[in-house]
Amino acid sequence: MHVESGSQGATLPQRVALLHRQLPARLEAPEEKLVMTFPHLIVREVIAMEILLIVLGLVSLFYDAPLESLANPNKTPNPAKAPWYFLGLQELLHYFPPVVAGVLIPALVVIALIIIPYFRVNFERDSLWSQRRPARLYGLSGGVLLLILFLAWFRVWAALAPTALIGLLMISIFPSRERGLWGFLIHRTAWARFFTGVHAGLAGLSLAAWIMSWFITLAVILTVVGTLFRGPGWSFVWPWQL
Amino acid sequence: MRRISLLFCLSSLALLLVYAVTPVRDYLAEWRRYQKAFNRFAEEKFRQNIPVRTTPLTIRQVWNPALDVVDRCVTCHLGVENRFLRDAPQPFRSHPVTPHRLGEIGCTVCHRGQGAATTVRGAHGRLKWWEDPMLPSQYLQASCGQCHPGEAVPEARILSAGRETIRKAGCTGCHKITGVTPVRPIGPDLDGLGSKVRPLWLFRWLKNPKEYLERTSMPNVMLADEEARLLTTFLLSQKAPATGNAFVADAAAVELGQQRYREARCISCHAQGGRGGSSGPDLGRVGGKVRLEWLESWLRDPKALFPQTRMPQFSFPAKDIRAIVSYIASEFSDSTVDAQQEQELERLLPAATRDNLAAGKKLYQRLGCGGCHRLKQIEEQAELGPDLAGIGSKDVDRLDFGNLRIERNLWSWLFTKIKTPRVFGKNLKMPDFQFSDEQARELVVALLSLSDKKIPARYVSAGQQPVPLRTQGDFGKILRKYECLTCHSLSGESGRLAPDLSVIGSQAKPLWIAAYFRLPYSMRPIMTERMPLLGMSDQEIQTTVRYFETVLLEDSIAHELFPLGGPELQEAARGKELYFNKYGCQACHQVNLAGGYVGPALDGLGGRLFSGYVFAYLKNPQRFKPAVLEPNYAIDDSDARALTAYLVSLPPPRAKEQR
Amino acid sequence: MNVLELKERVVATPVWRSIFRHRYLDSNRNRALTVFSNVFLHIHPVKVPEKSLRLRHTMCLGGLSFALFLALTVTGVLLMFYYRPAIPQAYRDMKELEFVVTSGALLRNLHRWAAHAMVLFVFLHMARVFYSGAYRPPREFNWVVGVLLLILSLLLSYTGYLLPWDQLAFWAITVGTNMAEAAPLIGPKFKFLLLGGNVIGENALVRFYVLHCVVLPLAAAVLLAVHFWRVRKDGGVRPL
Amino acid sequence: MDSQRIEAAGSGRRRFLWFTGLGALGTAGAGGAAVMLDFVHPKVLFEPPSSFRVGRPESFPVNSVTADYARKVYLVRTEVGFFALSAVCTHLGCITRHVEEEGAIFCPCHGSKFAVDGSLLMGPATRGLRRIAIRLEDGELVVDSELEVEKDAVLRV
Repeated sequence: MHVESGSQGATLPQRVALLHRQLPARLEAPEEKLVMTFPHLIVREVIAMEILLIVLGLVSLFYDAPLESLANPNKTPNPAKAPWYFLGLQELLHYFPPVVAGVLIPALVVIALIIIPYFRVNFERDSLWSQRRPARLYGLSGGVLLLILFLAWFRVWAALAPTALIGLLMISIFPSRERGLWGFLIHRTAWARFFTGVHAGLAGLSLAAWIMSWFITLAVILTVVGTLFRGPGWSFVWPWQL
Repeated sequence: MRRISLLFCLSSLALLLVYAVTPVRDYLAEWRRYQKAFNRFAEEKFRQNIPVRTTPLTIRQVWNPALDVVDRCVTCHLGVENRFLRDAPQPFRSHPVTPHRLGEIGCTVCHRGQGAATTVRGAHGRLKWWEDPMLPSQYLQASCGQCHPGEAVPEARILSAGRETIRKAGCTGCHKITGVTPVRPIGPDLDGLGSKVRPLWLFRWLKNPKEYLERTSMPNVMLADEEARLLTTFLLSQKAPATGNAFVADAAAVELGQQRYREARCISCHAQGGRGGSSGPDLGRVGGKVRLEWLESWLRDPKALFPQTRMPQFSFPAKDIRAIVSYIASEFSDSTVDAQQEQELERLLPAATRDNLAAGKKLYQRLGCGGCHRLKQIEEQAELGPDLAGIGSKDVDRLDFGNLRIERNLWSWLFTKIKTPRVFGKNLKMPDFQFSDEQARELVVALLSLSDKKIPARYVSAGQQPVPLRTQGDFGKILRKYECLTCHSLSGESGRLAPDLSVIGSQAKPLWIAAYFRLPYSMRPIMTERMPLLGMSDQEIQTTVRYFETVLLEDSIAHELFPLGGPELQEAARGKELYFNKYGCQACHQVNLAGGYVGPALDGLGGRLFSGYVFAYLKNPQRFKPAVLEPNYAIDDSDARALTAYLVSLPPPRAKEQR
Repeated sequence: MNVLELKERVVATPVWRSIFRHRYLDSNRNRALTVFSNVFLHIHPVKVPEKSLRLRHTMCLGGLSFALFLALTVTGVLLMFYYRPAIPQAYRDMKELEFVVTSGALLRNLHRWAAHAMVLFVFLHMARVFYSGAYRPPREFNWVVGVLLLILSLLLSYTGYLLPWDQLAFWAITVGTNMAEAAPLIGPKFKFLLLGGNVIGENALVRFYVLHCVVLPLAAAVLLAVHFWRVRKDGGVRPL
Repeated sequence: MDSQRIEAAGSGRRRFLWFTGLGALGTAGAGGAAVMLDFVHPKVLFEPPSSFRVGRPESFPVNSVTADYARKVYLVRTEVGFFALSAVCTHLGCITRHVEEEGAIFCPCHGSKFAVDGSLLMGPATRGLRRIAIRLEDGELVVDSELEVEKDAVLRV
């Protein structure tokens, strides 16, 4: 059940939706310019598919799918690696006991991903520092610090660095009126516009977005380290030594 | 919409282009190029009236599930089975003559490589992820060994030589090697060594055995000076229980000694400065090696000192032994050592204290001396080196190449290991056998043949396993006492120096044999090679001859061809005619000092040999002596009979020069 | 009778009309008919907002993920003609594809690279959906379906990894299944059932084969249908 | 967009682009189909060879029928010589069975009956067993099951 109100101002139409808790939320979109799916959308889809196939075809022409020697259960290659998309996990296995890295963390990730849409709408849509600023500052700084300490305890440097970076970025947005660190950068006139843009972008991010960014950065870095920087005995190597 | 149309058009065209590449590439496949080239080649040959057929453009393969073979080599090597293409350029050349059916066993069983591949690089297997590249031709015979295990393969000379070397060099002392029965111990027992050899010799021997004896099987264990001295002290402490009195050389007996030395034909086995036989060690410098009192007891009874020795026991009287030892002491001295060096060594040798002896023993064990030598105080040790089963298909990744920059493959590794055993790292123990490059290559072939590849039983050659000879009883004792099989062979066993004895009872007459034991002489006109004078007792001679008569027989030959009192004169006369005119035997054989030098003299043949054997021999000389030079004339029965009649009626030599 | 006349006649036959329910794309009516009378196209609405045609709106990631799924299905089915899930035939068949089968190497390459790309694209699609806030009500459930599809993509790729039976495959699966074994309580049993034994052998190969070729693709297809259906029902790609 | 504009869009340069694009796509599709057909066409076969050795002539007694069911062939030696029969029934491809006591060959599937010289004794098969090529090579008999010969061909040894 929803009610659409008339416009209050002459120029800005506004709508107020009254939602019953038990009703599924559903909003009518405003009037938009529509085009025919066929051919406009379809042809774009076809082109996208063609380009995908062209790229895949080219890759397949120049790079052969790997095929090593016949499986030999008596001879473990060094290093023995899982498929690349699991190498972030394998990297974590290097630091944590298998129950943590192999089960707990992936399970938490999946659960976290699944419950994302069930957060309260308003809580997560707000940009991070829009309200209850001091409380959030202490809470978040404490949380980030604890996480960093935890990672440092297990010497998970590959995860610690991006965590610290994201944490720093997140907190650097806090003093937005004085602009703190960013203000200093912004005063350098040549880059002023760029940094203003970045700052504005970051300041608009909600807490959920910050957490997601942290997760994606972490996943990418761990996977890259596991894939490209790990050699015999899971020791650190440079990619060209692999 | 215009941009989109253009984009659509371009991307569709690009798609078509990208996906047209693969069919084109397939059409231009390597193997297709080779087959087209072959067809051009075949047409040209056909114009020259050489029967070479063109091939339809298709992948060809040999498939043998039993051998796990899928070989597409024949897709490009199209002429392998065409004998008219022996000189054709590769890949069309025909395969060299082989007793194997190529269409059945395929190519990779012998050549290795990747049979399933249809590209040159892929098939020849020199790729990162293919572990079984083609064998270089110099090691190819390794593959023969997969189906011909543990036996000499006459057609594979290199392989057989390698296997022989494995046996002879005593590799089995340290390594377990499938198909080679361990010959242990290959070296002499070392108990009583302290009573046998001189310290300086031992020290120098331990440092480098080949310096004293070129042909020795003993490898260079690469000892530092201190280690060698410690081991010398340890080994010298192994004294014989009853050390005889000091031997004093008797200058007056030297001449007698020389005579006995010559009579016993010592030189048949022992060379002297490189000249002479090779069954025993070179005695050229033995004076610098052994103590004379040891030599004396050795000559008295070699088996008492070293039960495995191949030296016969000569029944010399004590006087003769002393004379021989005196002769050896005067004649075979070692000019490369002098008293000063001996004193120098005595000074440096560690004292035989309990600690030093224990350290020496430890060193002895660490070096694995027990692989070849026995020493009572040390228990027999297990193999020191790795088991070599499956070494021929060992994974290259599992080989330690150290810092060496050699080709990363099994054969280069094996070759390098054999040539320079300790080059791949520290703490390696394998001694340096100082093999020549050729020997090393032969060994590599023999080792590569020890592969893991599973060959079905029906493809594995059973070979001819000689029945192990077990001669027991009195004759067995005599056989061992005089080590007859050092020179003679019996049922395919052992020596090749002297005639085979397997059917001697059907060949030679007992009386003559007995006489020959008492006084051996040479059968051939210009050679002095003969059996040594062993000094057998009458009892022993009787036992031996009886054994010959009753056991070593060939049932298909009757002793006598002519009943009662020999052949008729008429027949003998016809035989003489045949001997001189039809067959020209005098070209090689002497009768009454006239004739050739190739074969033995035939005077008195009738006294030596049974006529039945002479007849059978004439019919087919190679039947009894496969390697004999005498041609097989395919003599018919009546001619052979006449020749036999003539030969057995020849009188004994008028004047036989005898030593 | 010229070609045009013939064409007119054919198009007018009842058979033709029973298959193709509309004529050329000459009017919006026929264009609309094209979409909603076509089983493959009718997941689209007849009209879409012009804004949603912009590339940066979606980056095409969802569509490309689906395109990759289709490409994988086609190449996968073709590869099945030459693949036997047995030891060591599985590995031999890889060699056959490379050396003997026409375009075999290309198909295997396409399949392999498309599989990697699909994992990547599905992940990127998820990130895009998150940052454009497209998971918000009323689309919560579709997000959940999407997460399940991400997991299915990972499992599809992972089960396919073992099939060539080479060293890479064998040890990647060894490491992977041992990671799963670490799960408390169910871990060891799960691994045992997945491998059909205690070691990675022929049983495991057949199980991975069946999962890869039948179970997981079917599950993915069903979830994809739900996913698309929800997109249609919950509204397109417009941000709220 | 109304229908006039669509008509306009479908003309000239754009029309050409569309047709070229569709043509290329169609060609790629057709080519792909052809390549796929070639793909499913096996290039090598793992099938037992059609010609194989059966043994030395001496090992077969005169007036004997030797059945080799694994290789689907009967080797018959008469007083005149050798011939080989395919054991595959000419009716629907079952493997026939030689019954020594009755001196005949029976098909278990539909009851066809053949004489040991291959001729048809009873239906439903409409012709006798195929007589296949046999030759002597290095002192051994070699049979080629792909090669049918005349029904009175005999190899004299």
